[in-house]
Amino acid sequence: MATMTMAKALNAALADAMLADDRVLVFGEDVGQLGGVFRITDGLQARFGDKRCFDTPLAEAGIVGFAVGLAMSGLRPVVEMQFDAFAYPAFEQIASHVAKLRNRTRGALSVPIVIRVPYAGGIGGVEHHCDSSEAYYAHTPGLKVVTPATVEDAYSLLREAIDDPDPVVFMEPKKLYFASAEAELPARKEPFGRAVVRRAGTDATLVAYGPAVPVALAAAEAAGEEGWDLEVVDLRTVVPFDDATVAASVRRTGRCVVIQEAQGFAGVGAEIAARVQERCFHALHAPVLRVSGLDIPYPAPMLEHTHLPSVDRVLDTVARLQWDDQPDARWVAA
Amino acid sequence: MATMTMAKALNAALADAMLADDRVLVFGEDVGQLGGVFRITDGLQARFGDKRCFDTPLAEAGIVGFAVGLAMSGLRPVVEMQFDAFAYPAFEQIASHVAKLRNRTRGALSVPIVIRVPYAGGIGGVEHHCDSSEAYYAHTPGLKVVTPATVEDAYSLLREAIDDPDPVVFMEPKKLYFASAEAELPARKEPFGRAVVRRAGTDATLVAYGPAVPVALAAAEAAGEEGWDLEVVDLRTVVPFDDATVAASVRRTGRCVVIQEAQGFAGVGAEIAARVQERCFHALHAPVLRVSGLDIPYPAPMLEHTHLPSVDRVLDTVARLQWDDQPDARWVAA
Amino acid sequence: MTTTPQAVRRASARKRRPATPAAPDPSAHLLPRTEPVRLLNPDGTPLPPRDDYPEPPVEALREMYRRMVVGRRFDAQATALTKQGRLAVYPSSRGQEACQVGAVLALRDDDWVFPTYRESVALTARGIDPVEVLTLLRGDWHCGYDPAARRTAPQCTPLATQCVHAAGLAYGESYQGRDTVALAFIGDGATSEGDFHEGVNFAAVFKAPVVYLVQNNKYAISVPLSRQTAAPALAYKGVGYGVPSEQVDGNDPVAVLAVLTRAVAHARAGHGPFLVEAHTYRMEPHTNADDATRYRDADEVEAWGERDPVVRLETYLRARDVLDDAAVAAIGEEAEAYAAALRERMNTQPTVDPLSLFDHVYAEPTPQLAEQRELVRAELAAEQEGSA
Amino acid sequence: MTTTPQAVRRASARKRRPATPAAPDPSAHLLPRTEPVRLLNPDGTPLPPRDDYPEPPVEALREMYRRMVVGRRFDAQATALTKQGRLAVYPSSRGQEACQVGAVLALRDDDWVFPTYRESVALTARGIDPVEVLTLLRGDWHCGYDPAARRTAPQCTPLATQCVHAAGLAYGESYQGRDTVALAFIGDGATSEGDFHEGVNFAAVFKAPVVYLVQNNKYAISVPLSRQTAAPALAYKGVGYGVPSEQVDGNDPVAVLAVLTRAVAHARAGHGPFLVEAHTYRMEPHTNADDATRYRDADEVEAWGERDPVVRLETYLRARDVLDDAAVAAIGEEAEAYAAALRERMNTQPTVDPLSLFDHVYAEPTPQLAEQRELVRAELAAEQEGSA
Ligand SMILES: Cc1ncc(C[n+]2csc(CCOP(=O)(O)OP(=O)(O)O)c2C)c(N)n1
Ligand SMILES: Cc1ncc(C[n+]2csc(CCOP(=O)(O)OP(=O)(O)O)c2C)c(N)n1
Ligand SMILES: [Mg+2]
Ligand SMILES: [Mg+2]
Repeated sequence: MATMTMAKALNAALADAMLADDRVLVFGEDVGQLGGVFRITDGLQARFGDKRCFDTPLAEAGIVGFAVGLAMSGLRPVVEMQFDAFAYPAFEQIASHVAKLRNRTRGALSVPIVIRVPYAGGIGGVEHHCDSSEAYYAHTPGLKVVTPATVEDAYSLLREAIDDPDPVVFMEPKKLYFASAEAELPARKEPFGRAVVRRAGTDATLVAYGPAVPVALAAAEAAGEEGWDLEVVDLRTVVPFDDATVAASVRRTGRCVVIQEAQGFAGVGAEIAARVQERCFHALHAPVLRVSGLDIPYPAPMLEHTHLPSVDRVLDTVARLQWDDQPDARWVAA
Repeated sequence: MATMTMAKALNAALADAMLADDRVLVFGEDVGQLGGVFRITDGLQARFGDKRCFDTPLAEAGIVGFAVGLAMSGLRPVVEMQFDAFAYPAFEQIASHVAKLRNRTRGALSVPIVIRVPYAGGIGGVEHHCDSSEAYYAHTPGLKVVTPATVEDAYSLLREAIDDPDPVVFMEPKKLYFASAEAELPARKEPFGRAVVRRAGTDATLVAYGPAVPVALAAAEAAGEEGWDLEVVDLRTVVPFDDATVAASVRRTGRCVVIQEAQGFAGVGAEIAARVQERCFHALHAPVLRVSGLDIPYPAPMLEHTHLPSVDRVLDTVARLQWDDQPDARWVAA
Repeated sequence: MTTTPQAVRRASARKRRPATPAAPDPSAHLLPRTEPVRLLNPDGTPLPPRDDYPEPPVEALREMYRRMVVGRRFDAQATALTKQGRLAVYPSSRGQEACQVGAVLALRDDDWVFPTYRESVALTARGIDPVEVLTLLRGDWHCGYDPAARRTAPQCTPLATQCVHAAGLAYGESYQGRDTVALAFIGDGATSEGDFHEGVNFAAVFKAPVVYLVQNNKYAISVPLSRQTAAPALAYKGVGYGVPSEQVDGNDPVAVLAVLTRAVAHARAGHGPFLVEAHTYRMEPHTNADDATRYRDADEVEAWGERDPVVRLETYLRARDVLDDAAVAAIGEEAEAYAAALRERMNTQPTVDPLSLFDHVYAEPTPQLAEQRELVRAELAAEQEGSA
Repeated sequence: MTTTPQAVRRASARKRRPATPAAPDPSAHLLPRTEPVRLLNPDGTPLPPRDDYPEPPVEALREMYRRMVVGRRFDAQATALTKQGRLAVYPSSRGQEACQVGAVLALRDDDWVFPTYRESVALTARGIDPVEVLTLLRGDWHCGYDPAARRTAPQCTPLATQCVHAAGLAYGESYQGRDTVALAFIGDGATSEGDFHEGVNFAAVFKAPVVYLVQNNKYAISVPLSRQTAAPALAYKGVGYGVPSEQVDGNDPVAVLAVLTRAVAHARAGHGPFLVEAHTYRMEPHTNADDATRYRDADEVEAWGERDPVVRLETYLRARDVLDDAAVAAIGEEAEAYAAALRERMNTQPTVDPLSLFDHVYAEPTPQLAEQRELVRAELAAEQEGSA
């Protein structure tokens, strides 16, 4: 056991994957000599040479499309998009090719690419550096969408992603990069599609993923003081989605709040709420509620705390879970 | 009153908007002399000259970015993306500029652009020509997302979109282009943000938009034979969303099925289900269910009917609305 | 009139200060010739031979002729099949056979081809089963052939995206020690897309062995080249990437094969990508669904008909005594037989299992897909019961 | 070695068949000179005058010097503010002042500028309030100035996207009968993006009056130009769009102003876009958060320091007796006062109303936003109660 940051765990996962499989190539913008703006690829070029880890021209569609071609030649590209919003130029390559190639060719071609996307906010980043873009990918069939919330999971899920036969959009919560925790590597945890109960509780279930998981855990701690015993489920993989774990938890607790950092409208949290109310209807004492980012462009650093799901906002929402069996006043009036 | 197609109504809306306001420019790929591959811009170049309606180089980010610049110079660009999936190259321009410019500049710049997107399937189109991409836009704050389901609405909503001070992604259901109906133009109907009850009913509410509306109406007709009296709500505008009309209907009927053609996961239907169960929890006799496209890349023409929400699939879903007050067997076992 | 920098430059070119001796032009080796390479006159008579582009061996030209004739017959058959409702849509190659067959003959079988939707004749010339070529357009699946086995990417509809794939594939092959070349087809219109820029640039920076073949057929659906670019010619785009380029008369089969052969050799030798602009013409509408009379004159089409690449090659090969009536007739019969077999096989509606929709979204279906599969299975079972 | 087409071409250039008389090269007027235009030596001594790029009026150069000095002092102040935690991030202009100020001086006030995040000195030189220039980087809002009033687009972070906006704006202005020119800044790295390609191409096809100014400062964060392109120089990209281009020594203020003045005149005269590549160097790390020692040598930085544009211009203007000690001191004092005022104003944390988050998403908030606004309002009220 050693204390390490998520950044270090991701770096170790890349190095171990490159060691384990010659076909793994790591490339993108500034990932070579610089080691990436977040240093996730630090030292890989020095260790594996500049054919295994290299910088490309500054063009994201180019990076992803190049990865498609490399995958067709039998290699296993792991690419870095420098920030969330800077993956948008690659959207066509991702949606029309990466996601579809296996399907289009009845499995004759597969493109086991990992697209790493540092995402979400909480680091005081200026505009275009803090988008939560997971829903765009999760809504695109053919992609797997994964996001770690713990140091060990960062390692485990990234190794899993690189080994996976399908393309994976690997979303890295920037604000957790330099949070550290005890971890023993190489840690291989639950496989894709398995959610984990991070905290057991009986009164309500908080469902979260990525950067929202620590918020959920903090809220659960704080809720204890208010007399609520909350369970926290960390999805880990958004696609595939672990209906079984989520539904089992909500059936136990009878109440559910979904937490995501992204703007709410038509996001992943909407999907979770829709699934949970369908599967757990008779167990629910209250509607499934959501806490999400506001439906606004990501704000400037000085206002981001207003945008981000906070412990208080989660607690306020838990308080609206009709503990007194009264309908929510907000909608009765309407 | 005359019988006309939705294509003709859209064409008339463009012509009337160009007539009403000199600043309106119509451009895109093949919209000039050809009149667009669906002929929506037919005759506009001949009538208004090739400075008002013109072809551009073949580059969608270019088209949208050019529109941004034109809007900054005080004009009102209406651009055509030739097909849904061919708007993806413009995704960065749309998400990072079109959607955000007003916000970024505290209202100093506005970009009242209309981006017309022929979308969805049902016309036997080959791959990349049938995507339902509305959720990508609806999830992006700053954009309005509109989709007509009737001939008169096509005219009305498009005029509304061109007059709107905000950017509008105007999604045109391809399969309805050449369906005709009685219409009296210029028809100006309900403004943005107003949903309409297309068929009154008492037993359950079908919520639909765009290409799913005729399916909902047909299903409601068929359901009559099975003894269910279904209400059909046509959203018209996905953003802004008309919570009031939808919730009022579901509170009346106590049951709700949401229908969309797009793949389901994290789509607009998920948002609707999440909102409805939150707002109408105590009125609901059954969970809100969804009928959507499958979570697969849009299939080849010969298989699209399996993918598309059908009247039967809607009826099967209505049947699962726990009319006998029994929990859904599918989830009890789980 | 305001004096422009160029005007000044031209005027002052002679007066340049002797202090700055003219540096050698670093773009000289990258610029295309100002005129397309041509080895045959439009009427099929030969031009004087040239050192830079020696004429390909006559057997290759004879084979080229054969594949072009079969390809054209195939193309006509495919167009006919649209009228019978057997194809959802068909974008014709007619008029562009020299480019499409020339590209295939310039490559080895283990080289890779990155076609667009327009390259049906290139694919049949590559020996891909014509029914598999038409799968996309018939609408039973998105790609009919096995791209890995045929070293041919799926026909690409999102314009210019294949330019980047070709760069990646070619680099990946050379990275793994193989001397594969990739040839990417692209149309004139699609060169305006950002992915063309990014693809050619990646290929150049990584010295990837790619030949980019722009079939400049003068239109992108209805939009003429003049709305697409202000460049002197599309080949001039190469210099901005440090990629050498050439223009060729795309309806001159001999020149096309000569130029592409060199371009492929350049790439295979490790000199990086090469850009070829072939001037040609699409004789048919964009697809059967298009109405080309809306945007071009019959005169123009007719004028291009006189430069027909098949006739041109036939005339030339007859003059060289490589073809005679009998050979032409035999090839014609082969083409007829090819078309007849295709017609026959396309006559039956294929059956596609709806449940196969779930098979290739991921290597293993997700639980969500398994659920949806079950839903569809139950529906199909109910339908069958209903109809039984 | 395999013979490449170019090798053959070079060898056979003389032997070309007399039958094909050499056509005039249609790219001649589009290609940049092979060497960057330079009017001052690195040490500030003048080169012989040239007809094609006459020296700008001396008052303009003096004004240029003034704005460069003030800009540099501003830049140093901004960097200092990052250390005090007053700015979230700052990408320095140091070393690039000639380009940034030259661009502004070549334009009229009613022309439009499309800056990137790097153009702080261009913006202050345009007269935009320095606090408004820093709003984005301080983090109180995304854009501090009114772009419409200042004829200056918001500082653009998504690389190269502004190239297309500039084309649209410029075309829109000329469409409306105004003779506005748009100048778009872009970095060397960003020329690899598809939007650069699409933007320049749109400008060319629509003959939009745009000057594209590539500040080739040799790096895109850590990535050197050699990984970005294989072109002889970035200016060579112009020819592929039919856009004339020029290279200029970007650390030679006199040459920069001369070349940009001509480029702007070209655009304003209706000849369409013009592409300028300015060779310069970023003296500081990419931003304060960057560690440039990871990817470049101190030697390299030092060598570029010797070509400093401010010193160079000062030397030249002193030699021409346009500047003396007193004038230099006065400008230095002006710069100090500018920095002091800025420091002072940046010393207080700005207050931003959280509820303003909802004000400009749409012209009118949607019902959904109104609901969320109410939620936040209630939270803030509760907080205040709690702390009261
Ligand atoms: C990204 C994208 N935008 C638009 C289209 C629609 N489209 C299909 S073919 C075509 C014209 C292409 O012209 P060109 O590149 O010259 O090729 P050609 O069809 O002439 O062979 C267009 C606009 C597309 N397939 N992909
Ligand atoms: C689309 C996009 N991709 C990536 C980035 C991240 N990024 C910001 S600046 C930069 C380097 C830009 O280099 P260059 O164009 O040379 O400009 P310079 O910073 O040197 O002025 C990168 C990669 C971005 N802002 N936008
Ligand atoms: Mg074409
Ligand atoms: Mg740079």
